[in-house]
Amino acid sequence: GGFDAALGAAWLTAAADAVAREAERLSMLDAAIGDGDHGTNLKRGFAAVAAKLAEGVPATPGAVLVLTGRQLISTVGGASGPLYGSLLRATGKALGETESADVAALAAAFTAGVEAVAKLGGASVGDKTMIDALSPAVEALRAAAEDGVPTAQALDLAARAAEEGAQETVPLRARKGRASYLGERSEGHEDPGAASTALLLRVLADAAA
Amino acid sequence: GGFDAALGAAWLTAAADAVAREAERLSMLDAAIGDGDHGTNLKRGFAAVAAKLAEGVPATPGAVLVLTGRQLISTVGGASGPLYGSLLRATGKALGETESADVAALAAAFTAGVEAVAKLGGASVGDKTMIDALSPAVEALRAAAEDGVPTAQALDLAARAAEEGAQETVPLRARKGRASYLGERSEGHEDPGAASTALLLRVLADAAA
Amino acid sequence: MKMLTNSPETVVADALAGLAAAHPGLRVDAERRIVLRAEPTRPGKPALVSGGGSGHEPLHAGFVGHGMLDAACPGEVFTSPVPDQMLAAAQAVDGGGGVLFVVKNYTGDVLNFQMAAELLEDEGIEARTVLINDDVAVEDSLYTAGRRGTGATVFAEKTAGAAAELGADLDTVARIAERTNAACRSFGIALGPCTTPATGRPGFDLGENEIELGVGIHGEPGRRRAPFAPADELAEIAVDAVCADLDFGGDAMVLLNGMGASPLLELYIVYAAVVRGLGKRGVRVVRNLVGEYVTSLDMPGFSLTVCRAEPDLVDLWDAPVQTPALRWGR
Amino acid sequence: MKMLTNSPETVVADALAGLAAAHPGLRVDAERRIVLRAEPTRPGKPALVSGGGSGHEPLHAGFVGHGMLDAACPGEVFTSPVPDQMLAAAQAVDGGGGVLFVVKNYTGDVLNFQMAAELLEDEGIEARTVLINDDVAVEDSLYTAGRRGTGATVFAEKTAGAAAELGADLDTVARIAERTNAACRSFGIALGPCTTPATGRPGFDLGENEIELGVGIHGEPGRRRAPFAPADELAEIAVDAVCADLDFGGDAMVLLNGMGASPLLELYIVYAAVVRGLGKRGVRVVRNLVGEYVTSLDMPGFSLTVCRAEPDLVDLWDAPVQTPALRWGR
Ligand SMILES: Nc1ncnc2c1ncn2[C@@H]1O[C@H](COP(=O)(O)OP(=O)(O)O)[C@@H](O)[C@H]1O
Ligand SMILES: Nc1ncnc2c1ncn2[C@@H]1O[C@H](COP(=O)(O)OP(=O)(O)O)[C@@H](O)[C@H]1O
Ligand SMILES: [Mg+2]
Ligand SMILES: [Mg+2]
Ligand SMILES: [Mg+2]
Ligand SMILES: [Mg+2]
Repeated sequence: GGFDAALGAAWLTAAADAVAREAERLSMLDAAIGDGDHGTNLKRGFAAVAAKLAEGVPATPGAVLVLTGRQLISTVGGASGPLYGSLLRATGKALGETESADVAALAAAFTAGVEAVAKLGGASVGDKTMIDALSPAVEALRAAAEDGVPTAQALDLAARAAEEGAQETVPLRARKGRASYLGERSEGHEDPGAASTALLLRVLADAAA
Repeated sequence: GGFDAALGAAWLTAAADAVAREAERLSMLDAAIGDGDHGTNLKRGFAAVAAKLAEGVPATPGAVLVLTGRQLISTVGGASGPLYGSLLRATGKALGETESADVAALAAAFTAGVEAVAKLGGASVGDKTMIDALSPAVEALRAAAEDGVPTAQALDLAARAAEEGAQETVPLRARKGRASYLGERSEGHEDPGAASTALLLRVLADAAA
Repeated sequence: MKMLTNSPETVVADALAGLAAAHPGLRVDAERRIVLRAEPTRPGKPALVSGGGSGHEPLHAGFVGHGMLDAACPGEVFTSPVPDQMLAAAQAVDGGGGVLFVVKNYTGDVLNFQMAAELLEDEGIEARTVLINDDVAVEDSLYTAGRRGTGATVFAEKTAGAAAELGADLDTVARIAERTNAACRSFGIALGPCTTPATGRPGFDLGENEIELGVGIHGEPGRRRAPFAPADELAEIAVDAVCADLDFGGDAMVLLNGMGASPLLELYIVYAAVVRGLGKRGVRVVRNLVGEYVTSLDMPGFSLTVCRAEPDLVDLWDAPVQTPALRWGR
Repeated sequence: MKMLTNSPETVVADALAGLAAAHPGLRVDAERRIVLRAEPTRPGKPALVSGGGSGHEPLHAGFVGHGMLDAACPGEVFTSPVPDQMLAAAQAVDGGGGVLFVVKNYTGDVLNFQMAAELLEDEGIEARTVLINDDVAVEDSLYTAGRRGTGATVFAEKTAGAAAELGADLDTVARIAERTNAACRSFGIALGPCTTPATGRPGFDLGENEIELGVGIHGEPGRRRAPFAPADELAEIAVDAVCADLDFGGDAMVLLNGMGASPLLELYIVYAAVVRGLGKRGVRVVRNLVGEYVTSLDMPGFSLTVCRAEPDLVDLWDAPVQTPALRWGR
């Protein structure tokens, strides 16, 4: 099957659980080079998303993501709220009215989402942000689409790329967000936003498996 | 020899050193059941006394003690400032114009001093205050006077009595001063004022030895 | 312990230099260690003088100014000032209307102010003393030094100061201070100790899960320990303690005071619960202060002071005041 | 860590309840998480709206009132508020004169306010944004998110708020805020970390003898560590940092800000050294605040903000203000 509203809802509901479970780890990553709230922020936001989806799931995957993005913007705050919110809203908008997106459609929409994040936050790959996980993930998805890989496997490849990208933020020096204030002292720590991106994409791959 | 101005000055100068040396111990005793400043208070006061005496020693032991008492009142603050100040001022006044006090005269004057402390602070023996060291000391001095014991030995007996009195404050429950707020939690600690009384009298005995 | 100090010996002198630089409305006599209003006492106005150990800022120097104190005598940290300071302050601010000493009931403060009052009498200046003793954590019995003075000091200095400003004579001003003190009850809770510059060590040890109930403002241990609890429960303990001791009737003025290290954010949380707790007991809060007014250096925790809102006391509370720490109506 | 809280999730809501109870001059909309003046905006007056993470009290809600902000949006602890709050606040206080967003330069605040400004435009309400970025500890370069906003916020909210009260239009008010920000430089030093209710753990670890130089106000580590030093030396480091970055000319206004747990007694000690340090550099302090204005929960330490005393800014500083945290001239 493709990426449809049910998969979207299953993903985001599972994401709420996963983020709650991993909130402490994400906050601790943030405490090392930021202000220690990343896990709490996402936990609050995804709990609100899950609550909203429990009231009723929109008909299309695009609408699910737009709703989620809006909900994140309205409840997360911090840097990650507008960024993740824009990611999902832009991805959802790009999905249009489709009932079920195949890998190619998903890759195209996700590209639009990541571009929205890059535009809003001004970060490039290597700045030690969520972009360092998002960007390889979207590339993996595009490559999977070209190779004709089925959805579940494609999402696993994307998650894997995000996980590697997150790991690769460890040695980097942050140039965006709060961690950039630390200069060279930001080196040696995983970026919390990249880590949460990897987590969210892993949950998506699991939901699709 | 009796208690003359030179002995008085020698005592109080040595007391400044001893109090400075023992300030931390006295403050730690005070931290346990009070506010942790007794050593600092006395250190400041006796340093001022020593400085004053370095400028010039009055002719009589009475004048030495009155000067010391005034200096303590002007520099110590807290409960112990007025109490030790009154002790020394009243003792000094009771010594009158004598050039050198024998044990009997000293015992009589010291009695007046301790009465001044009791009147000002309203404490009785057993209230866990400096009175618990002062009172046995003055009794020992009176007994020594009756027994015709020479000055140095009499002062040693007084110091010993004060030391015992201070030790005996350990199990007591405080009824005066800051330690009284603790109720039964004041039990099991030596009273800092009783401890400093024992110290001061030991220094006097040493000066006379 | 790291502190923003230069040496334990110079803490008070260094801080007085900063106080002088910060507040043009104050005159700081560094030599004699007294803090005065920049403007002289209006002839005939009774002068209010207070003082006590340092480490409780803004108390007392922060309350010197129009509508409150005429002078403050800062002692060493947590140590009563000496009679010389009180005498110098009283002489400096007496405007012929006599002097009221506002004294928190601690043995050291009481004895030193008593000596100062005696010396002042010799100078022919009329002096009254009012003792502040609002802390219900201490039994007022033969077995203690009596109840400690804490948050009621702010109320008494404010109402009596206003009365003096409005033309009341010394006896009347003293009576206002006494009535205010009698209308106040306080209770403090510490989540941890404070550390004096002199010792550099915490005044007491508390377990990870322990708090001190009925703590004093000098880092002295409280009357008993209790397990740590949420803010609402701690507020309820404090409300209960003060209300068990005095019937505040319908209306009250409240000071929810931070001890030094508790964030204002947290004080507001406690304050919300205090208002609810008082409300349950039929007490309506008509005036309030939430913030740090009677601190204990860097102690985390709070104290609650409730003052029965007798109408004339509320009017005096509302009267203009212009000091570093309280400012309104002018 | 023991805190005066009920649960991490309810910290802001519980504190807003206390804020509402404490300040009759404020209107707290708990539902929408905004704090407004009790009185509506005078028609035509540009409205000032600020906001940011909680944990910095009295910033921002403590600066809502006559002569300063019209509304504040408190976020979760150390977390930017969301656009919904900013939009609701702006709509509530717009009096037809447009809205000025005063935004501290942190990615989260910037992005959320940016979204709010876009939404506000859709509503047909004119909005300007002024970015506060006074913290010299951060290089303003391509390699950072730019300089952080800290103590200059108080100066900008005060001067721009006064200008708005005096009848200036939105562009003028925005320009005043920008000029004030440009005239300010800040530097912070922490003696220890702070602890957020959510994590319950200190934001960073410091050795017994270490301090953080150039610390931020969110418990984030500073730019570098240094050995602990006496207050006079720490003051000199801060004075040096701000003066190296901007020539303040002759006169300056100074905020010596406590981060949360440093006693006021200690802040005065630092302030005395700051005045001396500025004096050595030919800078005379003509206005000052010493106390807790932009805190970081329970962090021990201080930040120094120096603002060049351009004559019209000083006049605006002196203009009447009546808020929970600043009150004079009225
Ligand atoms: N300009 C940016 N572009 C992309 N991602 C960013 C940017 N700034 C911050 N981030 C991401 O946001 C994460 C921090 O999110 P969070 O802790 O929730 O917000 P805040 O920094 O406001 O506390 C960072 O780890 C980083 O991945
Ligand atoms: N009413 C009193 N009568 C006699 N001695 C007292 C009284 N109150 C306190 N003291 C003595 O003073 C000592 C404390 O002195 P100090 O710590 O210098 O003053 P403070 O209690 O004001 O901090 C106590 O240990 C006790 O011996
Ligand atoms: Mg964060
Ligand atoms: Mg003591
Ligand atoms: Mg003391
Ligand atoms: Mg944050």
